[in-house]
Amino acid sequence: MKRIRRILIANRGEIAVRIIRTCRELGIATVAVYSDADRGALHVRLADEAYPIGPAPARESYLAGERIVAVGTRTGCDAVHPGYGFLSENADFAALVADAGLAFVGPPTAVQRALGEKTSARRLAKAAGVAIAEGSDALADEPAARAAAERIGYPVLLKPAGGGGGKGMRIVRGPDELALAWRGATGEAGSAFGVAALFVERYLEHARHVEMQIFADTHGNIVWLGERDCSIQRRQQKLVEETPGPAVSDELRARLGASAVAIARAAGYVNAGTAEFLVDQDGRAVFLEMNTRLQVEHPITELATGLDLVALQLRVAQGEALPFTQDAVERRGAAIELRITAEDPSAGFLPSAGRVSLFREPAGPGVRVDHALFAGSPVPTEYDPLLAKLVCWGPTREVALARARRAVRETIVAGVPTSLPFHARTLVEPDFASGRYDTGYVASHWPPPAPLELDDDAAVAAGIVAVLTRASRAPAHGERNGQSRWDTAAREDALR
Amino acid sequence: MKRIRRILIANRGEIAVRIIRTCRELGIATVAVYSDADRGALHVRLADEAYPIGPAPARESYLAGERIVAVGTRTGCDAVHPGYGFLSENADFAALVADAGLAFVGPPTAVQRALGEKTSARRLAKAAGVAIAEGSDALADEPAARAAAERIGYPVLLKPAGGGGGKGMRIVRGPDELALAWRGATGEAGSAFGVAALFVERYLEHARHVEMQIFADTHGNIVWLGERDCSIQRRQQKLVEETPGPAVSDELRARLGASAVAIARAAGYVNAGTAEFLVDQDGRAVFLEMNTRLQVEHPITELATGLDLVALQLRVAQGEALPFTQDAVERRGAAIELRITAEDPSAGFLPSAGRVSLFREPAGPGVRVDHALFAGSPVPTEYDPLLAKLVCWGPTREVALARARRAVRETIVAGVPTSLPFHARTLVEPDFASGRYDTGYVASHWPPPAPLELDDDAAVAAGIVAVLTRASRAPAHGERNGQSRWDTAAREDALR
Amino acid sequence: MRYEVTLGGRRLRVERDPSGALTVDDRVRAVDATQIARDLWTVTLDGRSVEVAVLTRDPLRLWVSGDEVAAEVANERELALGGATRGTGAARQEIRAPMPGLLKALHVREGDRVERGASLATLEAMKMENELRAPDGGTVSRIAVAAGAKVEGGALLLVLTP
Amino acid sequence: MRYEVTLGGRRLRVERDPSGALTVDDRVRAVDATQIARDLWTVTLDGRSVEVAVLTRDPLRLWVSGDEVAAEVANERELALGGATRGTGAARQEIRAPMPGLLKALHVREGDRVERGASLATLEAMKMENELRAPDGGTVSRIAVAAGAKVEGGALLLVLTP
Repeated sequence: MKRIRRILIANRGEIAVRIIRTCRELGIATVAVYSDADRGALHVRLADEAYPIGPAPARESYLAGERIVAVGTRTGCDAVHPGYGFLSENADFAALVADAGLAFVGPPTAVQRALGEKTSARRLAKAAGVAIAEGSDALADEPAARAAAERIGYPVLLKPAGGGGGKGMRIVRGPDELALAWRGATGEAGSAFGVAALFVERYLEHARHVEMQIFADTHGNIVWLGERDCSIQRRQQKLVEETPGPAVSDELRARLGASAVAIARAAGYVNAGTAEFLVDQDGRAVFLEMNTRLQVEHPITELATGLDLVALQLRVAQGEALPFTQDAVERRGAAIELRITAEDPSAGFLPSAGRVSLFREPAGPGVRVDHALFAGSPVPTEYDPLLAKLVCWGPTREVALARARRAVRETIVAGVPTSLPFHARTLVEPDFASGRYDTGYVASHWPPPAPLELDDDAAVAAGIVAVLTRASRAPAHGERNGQSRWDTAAREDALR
Repeated sequence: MKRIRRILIANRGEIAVRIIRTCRELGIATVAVYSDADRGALHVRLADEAYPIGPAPARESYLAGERIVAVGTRTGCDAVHPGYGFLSENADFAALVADAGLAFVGPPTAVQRALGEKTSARRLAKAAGVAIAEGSDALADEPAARAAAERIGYPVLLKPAGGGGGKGMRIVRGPDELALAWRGATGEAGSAFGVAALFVERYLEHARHVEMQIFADTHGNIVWLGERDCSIQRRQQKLVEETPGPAVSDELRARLGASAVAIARAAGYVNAGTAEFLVDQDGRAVFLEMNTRLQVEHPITELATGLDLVALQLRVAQGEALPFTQDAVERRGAAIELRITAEDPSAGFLPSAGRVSLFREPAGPGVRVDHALFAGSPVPTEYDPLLAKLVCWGPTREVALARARRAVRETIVAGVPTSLPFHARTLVEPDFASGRYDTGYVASHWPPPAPLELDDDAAVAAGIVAVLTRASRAPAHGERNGQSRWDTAAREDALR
Repeated sequence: MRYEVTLGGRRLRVERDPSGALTVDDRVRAVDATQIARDLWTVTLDGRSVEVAVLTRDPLRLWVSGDEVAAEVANERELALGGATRGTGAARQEIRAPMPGLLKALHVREGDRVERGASLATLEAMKMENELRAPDGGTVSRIAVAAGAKVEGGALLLVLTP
Repeated sequence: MRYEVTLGGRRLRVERDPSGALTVDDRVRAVDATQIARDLWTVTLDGRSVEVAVLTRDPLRLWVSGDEVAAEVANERELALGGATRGTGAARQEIRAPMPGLLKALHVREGDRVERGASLATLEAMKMENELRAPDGGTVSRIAVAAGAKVEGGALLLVLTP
């Protein structure tokens, strides 16, 4: 393959910014695309060039594969990086890119098809000798689902066979819940992935979600880079990820690594991939699915290994061999990622939209923030609610957590409710702090039993700002003592 | 010694913020102090408590040792961290702290005195078997300086025997320059350190400034953590530091490490210290001085070793033994620090003052920014012009530099001229990029011979913003196309 | 002017006399409030500095000590009226759409009695189905929008009365 | 309205007709300028997006493509007058104190001829002695402040004429 000199980034938000950064370091020119909602977005401004592709709805912009490829062709790009989400696991898009003569930064189309459909991925893993969760093939209708659920035994998980990212999944605890779940999941799967097919899988109540990062080149080399425990989820959406997994022994890590490599080898895999497993309390692991793209939580693996996974993706995409062998992969310390999303943890993680009025980034030793935020940045309703990823490294898990606690305390995102209060409380919650958690953690620990305790001075300060904020007058920068605010507030209150 | 539970931070700016961060991670409560110029400063807001200590001039606030110790005593602190600059190398202050029953985070008073006066430090190093630059003892008057300079041979460096940080130094190239230099240096040394004593030292034209970080505990353990090349300086003020030093072999590194440890052992050193050396083109090293405090550029050592030097300082200050031996110190990859100062490189690095109107932080893989900036933060004239430190790590020097280039490109500091344009140009300058530089680099390479080349679109975009900025109307957030700006500009121009 | 501020489960009486002197819970406090940026304040209390950010205005949520707290403010008049407008507990609750979306389903009818936390409606937005729950127990006194309707952010969906 | 913009060593003619159409160096450009924050703009040129920040206003310095460039703008009237007010090169140069400080020494006298880069005065500020240098060659036509004086930021120190 030829050297990549100019690349189109078919994504938005923090991941587009993340990819631009590595491309700039490698001397690769970047072409961004943007919807009407993203005209002033950070990825647009940081790219070397940026072109509009359509209105805000994703279907008319970031999911409009032909338009995106047309920009790539017109601007002389030689490759396309899909990021995660959107078209990243869409084999038809990858084929479109390849047909236009551009390199797709990801696995070959055939591999995407084989692993993207989950029942096919399960068959492939089983043939490679990897244990899979008991489950069905794709199901024709609700009665078929009912039969499969009876065979496996409740609770089961009803899952879309296409797509990923936890969207459209339903836990079904008994026969009476099946009909509602079937309707809901079919609808969501159809609208999110355009493929409504579902299957069922045994649901493990007290399991951990542990995934293994692998990398394969076009020369037959495959390595694994370490696991990530992603059990802190709500609605199958990850909120926190960490490496090493608190419950992963060296033996289990090696086993997961070998399983992931076996699946990749069987599939003829190329580029970055992540094998997801469920691990039960006894350390038994079953394969769930393969994500054939860069993962949201890839930075914790970067901090632990010192590698740049996007740079590796680009090297592999231009035909280079992996520059190291399995033996040379060193993992150092511990890393944790907190997803700062536009969701309100005090209202069942309801997504929020609006405009970020203030963003104070944490910084200092061991802290990395991947984001596309700025004061004034809109939070559109059309896209994923992920705003920023706060990633902390430390020589031990204790230090990484201590850094995460102080970094969360430094961070301010105002304008929309965010997941930050969840992180502030979870980081000090004893079960989480000691690493005792599974995928049921959020359901059993959130909301926390006791409200936040403010010390006296903090309460008084907050009370004063509450009163000053009540005044509707536009705020004056640098104003001291809020003198005019008090007067405005008093005047307004007198008029009510 | 007893455990530190509450600490007073006798400093401001990025280093106060840096220290607060580690204290919070360790569960140590932080008490900040601030002058009237720093009421809204970041270190004030991030600390657990913050108290005013006086007016803006440092002599009445950050140098007012008794007031600072009084706050520490009143608020129940058990230790004082002095940061760098201000009172950090003032033995009288350290004595004051000790007399008040608080732990001073730094070496004992006696060690500070022995090493703080530079001619005494030179004698100590020589006695420990470490080569020193040819030079004099403290000089009584200008004729004495003239005699010493004649003996050593021009050029010589006229240096204050007290103080540090490169302030008050003068290069004297011949007898006719001595009188002016003597007067200037005496004045600056007197006003900066309160001690006017000077001495002369042979000036090496093509040498590198290489320093070695050491750490000593109260149990007799001393380790070295690696070198930093700080040759990119103007007026003896560092602008860029990196580790490993591009010209430092493993053999030289071990030699500098052993020399620094020998001096520390001879001095009975405790806590963090930095031995500064000049290294000539043949790899011969002479000891210059010992900085008995945390160094501005300590983060590059942190990125390379994975250690938190402030945490180590606090452990040592509460009597703990160093938690590792020399053999366990691992250095990984390369790190570079760029000092973003309020100085105008297009006007001979003239200091600037004002208010920061916009600060966009770089982020992403391998980037750490230590700063105390925010949109609206004042840049007072009273203090050091350091605004922020951009620190980049990579597995190799090439990657670290590539990250530094892209991070500088992402960074915006508006409102005051800064050193950023110097960094943008220097990072791509061939001699710097290939590591061929010495302390004469800035003088011989800045300003760059060719002006910045803008591509056509960049020039047009800048031209349009230049015209829109001409309009005096206050800017409207989110305004599209600057429509009303054009109209205002046209109206104002028509009236002129 | 006198205010009562509810912060999470805590109440403060804040009073400011015409001279500018400030009393909190009957104690005079030396207060210095400086606005750092649009939604960021630093408040100095008897020499100690506390940072407070305004996260959202309606409902009012503040950031202090690294965490979030909901706040309600009532002035003298409102207090005299029993705190009806900026209710302190047992007030009428308007359930509004937190963001634009499609109201997929209504799970209650007018007159229904609901417990705190009960699911009232399903709003589809950001490609997800979101359950809107009752912030407190009450009776559904009004339903303002039919299921299947597209709604704007902030649109009134239904009203609960105690 | 017609403007001439000098950017580093480069000149651009920017023209905007009453309809809003924009011509740069006689070429019509499709321009979309959006203000992101107080000193930050994004300009889209024929679909390509370029970010520009205003670093300082007087003198005008812009940030573009990750580096700094000095800019000068002259309007029609100024151009007709030979660009005297926002001078394009050979104009009168006022040397002002860039910040408050103590004028330690003056190294020139009225009538002295100086080269570009010559040291004119020493200003002590921020605990450092700072050399003020001639931005261009010229003759010292006026000295406004005596050595030893305390000066405010922006105070006129001396004037150079070509």
